[in-house]
Amino acid sequence: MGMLMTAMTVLLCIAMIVAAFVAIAGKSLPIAILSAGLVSLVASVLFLVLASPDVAMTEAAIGSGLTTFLFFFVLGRVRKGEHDGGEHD
Amino acid sequence: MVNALFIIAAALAAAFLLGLLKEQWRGAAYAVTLVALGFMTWISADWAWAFAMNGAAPVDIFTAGTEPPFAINLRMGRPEAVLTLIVNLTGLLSALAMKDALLALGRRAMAVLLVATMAFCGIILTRDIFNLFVFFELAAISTAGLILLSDDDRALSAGFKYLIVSQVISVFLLIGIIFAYHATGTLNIDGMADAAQALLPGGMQAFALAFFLMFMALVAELKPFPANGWALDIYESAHPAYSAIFSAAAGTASLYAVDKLLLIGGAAWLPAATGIGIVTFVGANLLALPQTKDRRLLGYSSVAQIGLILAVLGQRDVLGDLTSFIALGLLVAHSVAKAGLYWLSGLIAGRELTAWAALRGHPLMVFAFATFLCLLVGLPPFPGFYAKWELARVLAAEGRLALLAAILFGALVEAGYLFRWFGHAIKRDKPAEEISCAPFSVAAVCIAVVAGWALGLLWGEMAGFLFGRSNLLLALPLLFALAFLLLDFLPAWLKNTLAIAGLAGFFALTWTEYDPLRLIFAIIFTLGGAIVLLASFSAHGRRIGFYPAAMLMYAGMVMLIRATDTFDFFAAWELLTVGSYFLILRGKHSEPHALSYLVFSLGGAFLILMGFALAAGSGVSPRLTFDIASLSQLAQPVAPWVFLLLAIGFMTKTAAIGLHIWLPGAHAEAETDVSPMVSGILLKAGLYGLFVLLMSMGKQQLYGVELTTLMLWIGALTALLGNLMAIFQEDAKRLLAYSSIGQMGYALFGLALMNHLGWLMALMFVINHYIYKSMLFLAVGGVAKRTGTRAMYQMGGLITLMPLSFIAVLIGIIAMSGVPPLSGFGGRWIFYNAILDTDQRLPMIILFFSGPIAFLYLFRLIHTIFLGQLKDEHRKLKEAPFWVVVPQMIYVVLLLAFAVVPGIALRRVDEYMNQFFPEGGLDWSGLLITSNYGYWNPVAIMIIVGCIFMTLFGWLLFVNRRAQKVKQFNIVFAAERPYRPETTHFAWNFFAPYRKALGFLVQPFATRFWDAVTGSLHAAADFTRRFYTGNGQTYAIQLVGFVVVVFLLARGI
Amino acid sequence: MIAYLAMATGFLLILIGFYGALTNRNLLRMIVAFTIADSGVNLVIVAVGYMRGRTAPILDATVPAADAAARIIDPVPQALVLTAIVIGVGVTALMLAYAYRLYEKKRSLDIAKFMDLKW
Amino acid sequence: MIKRVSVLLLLLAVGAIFATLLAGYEADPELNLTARYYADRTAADIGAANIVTAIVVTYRGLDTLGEVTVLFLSAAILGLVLAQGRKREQARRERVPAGELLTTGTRILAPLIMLLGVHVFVNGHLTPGGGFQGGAIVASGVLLLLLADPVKHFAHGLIAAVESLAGIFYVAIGLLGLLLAGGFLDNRFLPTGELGALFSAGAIPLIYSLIGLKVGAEFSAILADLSDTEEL
Amino acid sequence: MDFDWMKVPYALLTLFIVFNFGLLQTALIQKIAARVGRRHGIPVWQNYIDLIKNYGQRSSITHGVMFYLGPVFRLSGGVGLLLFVPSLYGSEMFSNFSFAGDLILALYFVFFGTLGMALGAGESGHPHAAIGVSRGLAQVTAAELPFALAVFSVALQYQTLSVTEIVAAQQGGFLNWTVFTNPLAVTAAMLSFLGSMMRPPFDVVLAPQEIPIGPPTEYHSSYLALMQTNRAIFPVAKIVIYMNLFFGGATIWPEFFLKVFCIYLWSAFVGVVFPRFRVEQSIRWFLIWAVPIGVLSILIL
Repeated sequence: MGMLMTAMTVLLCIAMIVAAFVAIAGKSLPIAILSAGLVSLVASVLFLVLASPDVAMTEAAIGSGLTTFLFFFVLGRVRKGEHDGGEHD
Repeated sequence: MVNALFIIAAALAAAFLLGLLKEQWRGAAYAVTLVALGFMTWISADWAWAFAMNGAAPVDIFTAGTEPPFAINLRMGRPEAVLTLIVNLTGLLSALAMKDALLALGRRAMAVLLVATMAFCGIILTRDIFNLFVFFELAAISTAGLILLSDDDRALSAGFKYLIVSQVISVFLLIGIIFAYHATGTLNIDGMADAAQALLPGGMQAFALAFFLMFMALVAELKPFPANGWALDIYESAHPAYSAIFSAAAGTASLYAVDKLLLIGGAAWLPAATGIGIVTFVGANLLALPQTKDRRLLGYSSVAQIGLILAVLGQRDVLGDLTSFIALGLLVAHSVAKAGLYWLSGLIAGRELTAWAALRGHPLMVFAFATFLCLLVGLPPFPGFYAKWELARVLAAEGRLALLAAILFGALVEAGYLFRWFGHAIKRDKPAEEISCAPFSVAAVCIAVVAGWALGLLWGEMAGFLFGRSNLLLALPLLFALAFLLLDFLPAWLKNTLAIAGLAGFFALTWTEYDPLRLIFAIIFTLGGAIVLLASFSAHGRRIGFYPAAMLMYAGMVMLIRATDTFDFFAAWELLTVGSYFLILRGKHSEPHALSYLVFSLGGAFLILMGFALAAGSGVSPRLTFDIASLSQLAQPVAPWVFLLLAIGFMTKTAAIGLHIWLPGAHAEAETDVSPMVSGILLKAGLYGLFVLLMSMGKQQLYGVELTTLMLWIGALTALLGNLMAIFQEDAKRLLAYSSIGQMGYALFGLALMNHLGWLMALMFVINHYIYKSMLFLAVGGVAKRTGTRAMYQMGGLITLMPLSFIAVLIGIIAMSGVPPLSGFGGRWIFYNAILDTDQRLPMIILFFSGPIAFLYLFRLIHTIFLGQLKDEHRKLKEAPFWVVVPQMIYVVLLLAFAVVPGIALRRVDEYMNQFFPEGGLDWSGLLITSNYGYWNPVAIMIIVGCIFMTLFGWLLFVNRRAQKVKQFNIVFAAERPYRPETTHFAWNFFAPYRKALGFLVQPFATRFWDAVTGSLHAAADFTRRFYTGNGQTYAIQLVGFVVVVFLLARGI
Repeated sequence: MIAYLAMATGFLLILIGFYGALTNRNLLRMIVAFTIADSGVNLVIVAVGYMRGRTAPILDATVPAADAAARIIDPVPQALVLTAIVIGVGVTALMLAYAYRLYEKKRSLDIAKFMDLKW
Repeated sequence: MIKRVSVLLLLLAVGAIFATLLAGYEADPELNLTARYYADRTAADIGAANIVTAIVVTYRGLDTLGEVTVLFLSAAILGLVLAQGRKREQARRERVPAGELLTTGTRILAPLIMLLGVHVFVNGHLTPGGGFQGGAIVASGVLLLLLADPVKHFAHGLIAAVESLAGIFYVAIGLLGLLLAGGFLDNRFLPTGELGALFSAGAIPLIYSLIGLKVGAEFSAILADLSDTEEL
Repeated sequence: MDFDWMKVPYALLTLFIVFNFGLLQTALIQKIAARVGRRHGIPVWQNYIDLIKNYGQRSSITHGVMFYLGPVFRLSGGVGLLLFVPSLYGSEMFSNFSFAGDLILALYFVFFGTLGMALGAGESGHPHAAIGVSRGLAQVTAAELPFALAVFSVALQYQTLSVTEIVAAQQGGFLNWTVFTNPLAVTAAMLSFLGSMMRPPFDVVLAPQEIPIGPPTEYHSSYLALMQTNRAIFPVAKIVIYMNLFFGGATIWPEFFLKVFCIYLWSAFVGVVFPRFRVEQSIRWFLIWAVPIGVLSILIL
């Protein structure tokens, strides 16, 4: 049980970190947003592991769900600016 | 008293209620907002009143019916009441000031305003660290929202920058909170503080780090230099009424939050607070120097002030119970002033500092402006002054002189740019756009002004309660001066009469209370002032602003001689400085000169403050306020330092060489009747200070150097260089001004001789200089008024047109040059006798040299103006105005009287000085005055000279009785005919040979030095502020960098 | 162990988020990066409250009120995180709206384009 | 490049701080004072089975009120921000109506989703979840409606009214606690009932419901405002 | 030392003696100077003739009040200076009005005449007058400095400012004279003396050889007469101070005449030997040569 939990945790953590890297370094903004949402989603699973169902629910509903929607709402309005400020420094 | 929770509940309920109103019912929404803010303000005020008057006990407010630390609790105590009052009042008044913007944006904006105000109150009230975080987030978000009220569309980017930074801050705060919770098992601040006692000293690193993160997060909310670019953008671009909230309310709340947090950190973190605070104070003030935009300048100033208060909080370990008195004093002054200034800036169309010239013509607004500046700078009688005073005392007592010096330096820089700004407002061209007179905004400004003065009164009372002093603001002379503010609508002649009556009346009331030395100064300050004021009858109209300023100066001087303890002395010193600054500023071209006067004077004043503080700290007295006379109890090694600081401070006022560059411009550019006041009378304040200093401290040695000897040298050099510079002036008033420098050098020299006759000589100079310099300034001023120029070479031959002025100048220069039989000779005679008593011979030689040099410029003065060729355009000039001539004639009489019977003034002083120097006094037997070395009979001299003169005059009349006046050009002129008066009047560059021989001595070294100092300050500041690139990301990086640097520093220490 | 892992991941997320926010000049990317940092913070907070071998702080048949103290993990960090999440989303929404408006103004999402205010 | 390196260095230092925190962390063997109090007393005092809910709604109710206010602020400011440059009328015309499937699906799904949301917040004191989660779920229902019928004039007024009323009642209940029970937001002016029952834990279900409504309304307002923007 | 009416006739007597002596002395010196320059020179009574002529001239114009009063000031300065200093030591009769003040009075009264003259000349409206005044004042500031130093040195030496007491201290043989007891001070004073006698090389102020220039440019007739009177009295009055301070004073008139003449001769001697300085040159000269000696005399004491 302990081992399993730990292994799962490690996996979750790695997934989060990879997703986070994708989110900040990936070329495509939509993918970055989705990756950030993924980080949140994985985090909410981890919260369950950490015996925090309330937090897990909230993170899933608000952190990953609603926030991602908000991002896409705005992204849809400012499509042309997606690549602004890239590749400069 | 209403539960303080209702502040929060009311704000929220009202904010939510606004959502029910229709978008179009904006008036109603605005009314709801005002009512809610008013209600919140009333709750705070009610509590504040209860604490102040009824001595109520602090109340802990539990929520959820559970005791802390298990539920969030709030506290309403004395500081909370005052601070929430500041916040709510700022919110309410800002709501008034931004009425238009609120109505334009509708109910949402009003709701945000309500929540913002509530959030700041929450930050102050809560005792729970996480709750603090929530309120901070509320404050941050509502700030981002309220920035939008601005009509400046750059506000949007400022808001975004702020959001970026607040994200970073909140991450640090949350991490800090959770680890602190983990370490202490509680979120309650007091609980954490208790737990920390057990944890911190042992250095449990995790908790220390957690605290560090929380601390940095909250400090970051204080906009510490240099991690504060985002805040400045907000200050600059937000609606000014919101900037007022951001500066006053947000600053207040954040400071209190840090203060609460420091409870947890304990003594170990105080140095960090002080360090960050003082770096911020000095840095932000420096960066404000090259600023030309009003709101950004105010932003820098806000940052600086908050930094100062943070530094004060960091001194809690030594300030103890005084911390709240000082910090609160600085805070309320800052809040009221900054809010007021921001509201005021809302009335002004332009954003350049010079655009504030639009205030001119609105005396009330100018008064408000001046009030706010004085509040900010901490001038008496405002709270900042009391705070500064106590702070200096404690810091000096604890030996934290570097900190004190840094604070005073920062304050000086601040005063510099603030009053430069005031100078712009008073002197620059009025912009085309008038100020807007939105009644609500004006009301907000006026309330701030009233609040400022009320705070002055309140702090006076508090200081009285704490330290047993009488309330400064209620001092009779000051009240009298301030009364002229209310009477300013009266015509000038009426006010002038009142002023003269006031001065004379005050003297009549109090003259019995002075010892002979003080009596002389009192006479000069009051009766002397009254005589000079006679000249003011020549002014027409209402002369707005003149009388409050002038009477403030006189009030300061009167209070100065009446002061027996250091506090009263220093307060009076600052008052007279401010009054005279406003007075000097009235001159047509005096803007830069008034500024340099103020900066030098305040610099000097700060040195005096440091001197007093150092003295108090070394055990003369447990308080900074002590009897001046007890300075004599000071011992080595502190005494000479105290002496040095005080002496330099006073010598700034007497314009000793090196510190003199403010004087020529200030005296020359002042108005006709102001020049004699600032030259003839004001300079004596510095001499009075030196008298008091030397009377109580006597000779002091520093590293084997006799300090009075140093003063002797300074005096001699001042006399020489002042006189030398005077002879090269083309501007008559400047010539007189430089001459004043020289004369003060003589007086300084006399004082520094440290013997009976030296002091008597100084006193003689005090009297003489008052009389003849006032007279000469009036005469020259009258001439300048008629000719429309002060350049002497453009005048000439005015003797027949302005005979009375001529007589005044003639008598004046005879007296001043020391030629018998007039009174200047007495001074010289005493001088010679005095120096025979001392061993310092070299500086005397310099003084010998400067004596005849005075003769040069004096001759030039009378020759180039009154003698020689009359210019064509001056042929129809009239004598100077009647009321300008009247005091001159009084002075002529006085001079003659003083020349004949110097004993009327000097005899009693001579006796008085026996207590300091029993040796070497004068013998006054009959009309003969005898010293150890020589003798002098003024009456005989007068009679003999008079007889010889009249005899020869009679003889000449007899042999040459038919002399006829011929035309001006009827002169023998070596085979040429004179062509025009201009070419025939030898006047320009009169002493050219002298310049060739000794011109190298008058290179403007001092001016260049001070120019270099200010120039490099400006350059450094201008370079450093490029750091604020405007990029929000960079600001965030700077913030992280700031945290890291403090972390590294803290670890290093 | 899990707590350590989660906490380390949380810290790492914060750093990654900060790095993204401080180096990406695109406004939206900065905001995205901040949400990652927020997630990291939440993770750290929850991890701090975790206690090995205990259950969620909900009383039910398996966790009677009487011996709750020995059975449940610390509920306080969870309560805090709830608040933090909601605040985070509020701020994110606000930043997004700002980004939209800034874009509307300058037709660019490059933060270096918004330097009108400086010095 | 310099920027990246310097940011990296700075974050390295921050990382060092974090690492120290991590290294110094030891899980408590027992609940600390505060947590123990909650564990021991919640059931008796508050009557809520979900201790987190008890803390969120009651013990730390002021935080939650602030939290709700944060959302309120966000919604209000979002409205302000977007209202400033809004040219809504032109924007609306150009949108393409959603497909039939989505529209029909929404009609069935949206009420169900909202019902689920209500269930979540009404049971907040018993089970995981509560006002925020429920509110978010309600908002997602609204989102669905928005997606399905973007042209439809959205009931801003209704949302605002729900939001305001919920807020006012929330504050009012808080004040009732102050007046009738032990303090602001004390839930015990209503009977705490039996642990585990729906109508228990005093005012908690009421408050959490109000929070749910309010949060739902706020999220909806945010979404609605954003959806009213036009593509740039 | 109090006033009684008898002092008035006594003072007038002194004045009369000094006046005649001065007239003769200046003529004599001029004659000597002329002879040095291989010229014949004026007769010794020439000054009397000039004086009588000028007093008698009728062309009387004025440029104004100060112009009119200028010579009066000038002569008052000379007469006053003479009368404030005792002429003969030990003589009640010729102690003049020295009861009114001490050395300092004498020192500062020197300026009385200068100032009045300058003012009068200034009102004439003649630029050369102003130029002369400017030069004269500029030069006198530097020239007076060594003298002031010497006076101070002497006052320190004798610990008194009373002329009478200083003379008294020098009695009992010429070795007691200040010139031997304080040679540095006397050197400085004698260098300064050159500057105040309006003789070459320091006479650019008056510049008698060129076109009419200098302060008296516009003065003529009775004004000039008054000034000539002063030119007889003032140098003597000034020399009396030197004599009293440095050369033991005089107890009888012959001694008085001899000493005054010798001191005066000193300036004439230098004057015929050296060319004229420009003003800035003379200022530098005094500051470089005379002043350090004066400083030394004070410091060494």
